[in-house]
Amino acid sequence: MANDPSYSEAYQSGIREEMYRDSRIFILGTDLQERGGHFAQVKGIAQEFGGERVRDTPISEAAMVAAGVGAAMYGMRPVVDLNFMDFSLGAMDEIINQAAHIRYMFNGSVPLIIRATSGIAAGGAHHNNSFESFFAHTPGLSVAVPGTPYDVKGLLKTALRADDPVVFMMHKKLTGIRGPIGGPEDLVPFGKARIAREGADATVVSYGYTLVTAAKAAEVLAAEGEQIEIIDLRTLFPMDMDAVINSLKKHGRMVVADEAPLFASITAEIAATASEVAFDSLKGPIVRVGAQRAPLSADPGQVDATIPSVDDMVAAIRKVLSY
Amino acid sequence: MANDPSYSEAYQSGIREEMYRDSRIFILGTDLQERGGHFAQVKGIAQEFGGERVRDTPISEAAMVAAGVGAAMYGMRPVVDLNFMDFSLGAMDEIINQAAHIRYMFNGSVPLIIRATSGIAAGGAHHNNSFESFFAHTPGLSVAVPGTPYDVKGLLKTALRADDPVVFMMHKKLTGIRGPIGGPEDLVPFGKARIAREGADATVVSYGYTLVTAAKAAEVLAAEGEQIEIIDLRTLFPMDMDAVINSLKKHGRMVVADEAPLFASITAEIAATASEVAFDSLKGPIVRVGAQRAPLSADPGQVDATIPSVDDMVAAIRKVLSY
Amino acid sequence: MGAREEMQSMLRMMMMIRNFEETADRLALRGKLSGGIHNSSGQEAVAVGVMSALAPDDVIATTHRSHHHTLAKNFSAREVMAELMTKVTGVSKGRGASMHLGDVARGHFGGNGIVAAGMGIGMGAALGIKMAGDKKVSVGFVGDGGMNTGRTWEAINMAAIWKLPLIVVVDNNQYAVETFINRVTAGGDLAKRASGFGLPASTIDGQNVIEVRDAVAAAREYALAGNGPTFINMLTYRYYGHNTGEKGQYRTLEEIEDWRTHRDPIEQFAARLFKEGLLDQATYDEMKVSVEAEIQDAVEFSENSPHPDPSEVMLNIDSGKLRG
Amino acid sequence: MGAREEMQSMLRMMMMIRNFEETADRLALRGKLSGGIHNSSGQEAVAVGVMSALAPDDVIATTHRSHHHTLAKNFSAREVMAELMTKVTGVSKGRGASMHLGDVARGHFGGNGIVAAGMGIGMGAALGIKMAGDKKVSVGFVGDGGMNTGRTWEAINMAAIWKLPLIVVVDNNQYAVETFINRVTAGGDLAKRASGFGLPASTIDGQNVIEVRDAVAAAREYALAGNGPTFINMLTYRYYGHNTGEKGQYRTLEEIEDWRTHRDPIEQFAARLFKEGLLDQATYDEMKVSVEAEIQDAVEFSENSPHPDPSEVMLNIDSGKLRG
Ligand SMILES: Cc1ncc(C[n+]2csc(CCOP(=O)(O)OP(=O)(O)O)c2C)c(N)n1
Ligand SMILES: Cc1ncc(C[n+]2csc(CCOP(=O)(O)OP(=O)(O)O)c2C)c(N)n1
Ligand SMILES: [Mg+2]
Ligand SMILES: [Mg+2]
Repeated sequence: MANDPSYSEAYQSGIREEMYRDSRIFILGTDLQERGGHFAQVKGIAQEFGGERVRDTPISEAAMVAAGVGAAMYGMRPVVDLNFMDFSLGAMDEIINQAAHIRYMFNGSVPLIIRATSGIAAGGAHHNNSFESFFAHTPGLSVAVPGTPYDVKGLLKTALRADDPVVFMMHKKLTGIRGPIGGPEDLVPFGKARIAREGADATVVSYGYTLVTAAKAAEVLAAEGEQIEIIDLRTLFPMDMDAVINSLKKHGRMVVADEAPLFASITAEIAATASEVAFDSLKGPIVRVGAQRAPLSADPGQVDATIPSVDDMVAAIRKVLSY
Repeated sequence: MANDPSYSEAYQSGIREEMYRDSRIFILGTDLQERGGHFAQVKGIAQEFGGERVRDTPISEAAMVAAGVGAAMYGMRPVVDLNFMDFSLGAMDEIINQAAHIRYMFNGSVPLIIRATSGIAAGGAHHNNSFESFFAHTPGLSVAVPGTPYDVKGLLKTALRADDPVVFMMHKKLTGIRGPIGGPEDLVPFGKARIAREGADATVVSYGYTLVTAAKAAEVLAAEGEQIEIIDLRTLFPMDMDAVINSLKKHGRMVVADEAPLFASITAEIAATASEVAFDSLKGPIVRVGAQRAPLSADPGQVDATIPSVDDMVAAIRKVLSY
Repeated sequence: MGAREEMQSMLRMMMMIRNFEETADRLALRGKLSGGIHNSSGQEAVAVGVMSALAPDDVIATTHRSHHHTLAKNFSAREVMAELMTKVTGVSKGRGASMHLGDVARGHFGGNGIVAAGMGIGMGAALGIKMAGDKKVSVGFVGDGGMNTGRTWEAINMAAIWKLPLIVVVDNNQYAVETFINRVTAGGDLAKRASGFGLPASTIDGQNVIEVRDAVAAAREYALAGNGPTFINMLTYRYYGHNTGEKGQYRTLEEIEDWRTHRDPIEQFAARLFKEGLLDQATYDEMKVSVEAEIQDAVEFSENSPHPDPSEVMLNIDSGKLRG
Repeated sequence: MGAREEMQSMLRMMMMIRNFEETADRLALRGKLSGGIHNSSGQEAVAVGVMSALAPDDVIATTHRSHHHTLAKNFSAREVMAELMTKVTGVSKGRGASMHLGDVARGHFGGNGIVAAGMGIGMGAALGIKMAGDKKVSVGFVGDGGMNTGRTWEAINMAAIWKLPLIVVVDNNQYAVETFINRVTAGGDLAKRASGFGLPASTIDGQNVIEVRDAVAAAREYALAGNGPTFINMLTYRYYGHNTGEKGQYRTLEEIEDWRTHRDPIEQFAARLFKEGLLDQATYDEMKVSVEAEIQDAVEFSENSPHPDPSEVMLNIDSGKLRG
């Protein structure tokens, strides 16, 4: 484990292999060349491929994405790296109205990846928005949310070999986690969830850092003899509802969790659809876990109070176990 | 009815009365002065209040909202009129990161209204996005979706007398509908749904133009002796879940409908929360009705095929009636 | 193509666009189109001048007012008219209507419902051209209204620092809906504004098709030589309202009449060709007739074409390669 | 206040900011703050010069690098340091940390995590001032990096057409993280870029606190007379990395040393005051001691202050008037 690549290194590995494989792939964003991006996600890549294929941009998010859209339409395979997903707010038209809609109208493909780090950590309200539901709601976009180094690399490869705009969200607090990664041809498909932990008594459906919280909660409950299954969605759209439903059908008890503000988050989609499709399997209502409806404070104690804790998760699971 | 004010005239009436009452209120946006906005929403207002209080702007959505945010912090009460809600994509940072978060951090209020027309009609993919779930998801924002002239005026007044950023979404296809409106002090509170039609057999929860579709469906079913209740949410955040739950508890049969792409739409929030809170009252799963996951075609036949029809609505209601 | 043929074909294209627009507007008023249109009558020299300087596989990306650009880029009147009626035979297979004409395979990266968004895409196409090492240019059209949209300057700056083969064409008809440019645009001449972003910038007569063509040809050479983008502000005028049926009071009838009478791009160009002996009355009359026939044919073709199948709304949203 | 007192108090403020920043950075490296900071050492003359020209109730809105602006606007070292530790006694009650210092009631419309967003808010404040008929100005700070963000030019254009009492101050330290301004900013002098948007624009020495003060004072007069906004590009330099701990290779140690040795705003100003007889050694030494004491007190105060109560995260999100 200690020698395994980190989540960021998994990204480097994936992008490096793919850039060798396909000369149309290039990256653009702020501070990529020397710094390697704000999360070291492309550390060393500019040194290997040069400044044409790893382009440092001005702070112009709209133009960055527009550059990606136009270049993708022309036949290149750009990766626009926004560093923080929050900065996508400056390019929302380019992502939602343009990238996502072009194929439908103009019959050209837009093989574009918009990568950014997301999720809740330090830094305050402007750097800790959760936009998963925005992008997953938008027709024409796919959304990847890798939870392990393996999936970072494997999902990236899949995205780079498809012909569609993909929003690729990596979690801040996973930046340093380590784990095995696949080789050059180990692709991870979109829309196929992963069973992160098997268990027969109840299921937690989640993604990103919340998987860590869920795993800790599962450990707590394991000590009490409860076997909790954890599903890592890996992509939010397409979403592997079959995996969710299959797990639910085993026991009829489900928690859906992430750290976005709860109201109208992606957890609502999962809970609503699962409740509708597998109604008869439910022992009791699906319980949702998410963040409070508050901008994110910069104070660490307040951050912890805003997003779900292990205790919150344990309580939610206990609730479904109580049915 | 024919002499009643239209939905747009209701807005004019509300804004006019409030501008007389409070000299801090002013409006800015493109093409407001002569054209009266793209939906005649402020027709005649510039003539009455002058060019300082009805300001024609350049096509600079980010600056428009930033102007509103800064002026609101300073103590004014700006209404930023984006004409089409789609254009909010150019001002997403100003709306989400700035307007919504400022009070939390800097302890100043932001009495700002962002008005735009929304919903599905003609015009193609760039003018027919449904962003209700984006704004309702964002801590710090409230979202009004008036379905009648009365509510346009009454909700506008409430928003103009509060101290918070409000996204005010009016539906394109309701622009010309007519109905009674209230007087200068008839305010409609946020977070209080309206029973648009009473009925004891099943409930449709909706808002905006979909209320019209639901009403037609209810007529179809009334002919078969089924009494369908229709709840008009009026605001999406705060949301009147009590009204939803109370109605659901009467019969245990509920449809939630709008015309946004279904996946991760606001209907998911309603269905998920109602399923969780009122699980024991459910006769069967809550059924959601929404648009297909496709950018909007400009072709009228394809538009109709993308959003819920009366038939779709009837089928969904029949389904819950069948439990 | 000899000079005579080239000049005549430019003239004919302008005449065709004018006839197309006026016909389409009439059809829209009679409810025969899928919604209204943004009529470009008066701005023909911009479109035809630009395209005359481009190679067929150069790329364009444009705005909500793009019939003239699209026709000048050799999309047929049939397929453009059919698109306005949202027929499957249309440029965008009926999904786009007036604002969303485009076909990536033919180097038309789309009209746009969003002011200035097309210009950004044009910049991206220029980046694509550069990365691919191709000898082409990309033209990004933008209106005077789009000069106040921030993304415009982001894109221009990016093109300038990266020396992208981009030509920014301001189809400057001086109004954005009801709003006269000087009411909302500080600093006077747009070329001066642009030059602060480090690229050659000029303001030219957008009613003079030859001046337009020559300016774009020079910019194209400049770009192909690796020097980067050029900004050309083309002064022009729209004769009709912003969209079908609009009759605003924001400008005087005299102003419109003045442009129509003294600065009409087609009349000016025809007069010049007559004077230079490159056109005779018979040819001119013939052109009118053939243009009229072409547009009537386009209308008929479009009316006889089917709408896209409503059941196909879920097709071609994505490549399918990422489906679960 | 006499000239001597005014000059000395400006000098002392710069010294205090320097000490504050270096102390805070050390604390951050030792994990004593809530995250890292954006150190403004080297840029003190910009902050102090600007604030010296403003009235106490003028408004400012700024960026992620705003300790110096905030301290110069007379927020105490205690409350700024406490905010860096996210303590309830901080400027933003512990919710903001380094990037989000602000207090609307005191005319500080906030630091900002988003490049150039603060400048837009400053423009809006200027609109508010104008609509209210008040005799004040608003200063919008923005970095050189923010010169390529589209919203910057939207805001400047809007201020110019509406003649808003806005002063745009570019706190131009020539780098945006690792990126040297000329690598990403076309067209050379930013004042030239700005002047294309129709407002007076100049580039000045941001290391000279008097030059800064005088330029802002002139802009303020100009704005109060109803003439509208001014753009002032202030050349300055940051001595430390973009954020705590960063040691990039993107600039040479010689370059940093050169600015520190030859263009340090504090040393230059102190030397000038000595030369003009407005400062003597004893006073200067005393200042150093009192600044050190002030910062040490601020650290102690902050360390002894409590964090905000975690249970209060749901308070003051909105006015409550729209609750259901
Ligand atoms: C971002 C955005 N804001 C507003 C609009 C509404 N709108 C459509 S066209 C138009 C005017 C555009 O003016 P200009 O760029 O000069 O082009 P013209 O119509 O004159 O060809 C406006 C404001 C829009 N489509 N997009
Ligand atoms: C819209 C946006 N894009 C990117 C960032 C990441 N970022 C934070 S500071 C910074 C550099 C800013 O440079 P400049 O404006 O010159 O300010 P300085 O740090 O030099 O004070 C960047 C790119 C951001 N905060 N906001
Ligand atoms: Mg125009
Ligand atoms: Mg800088």
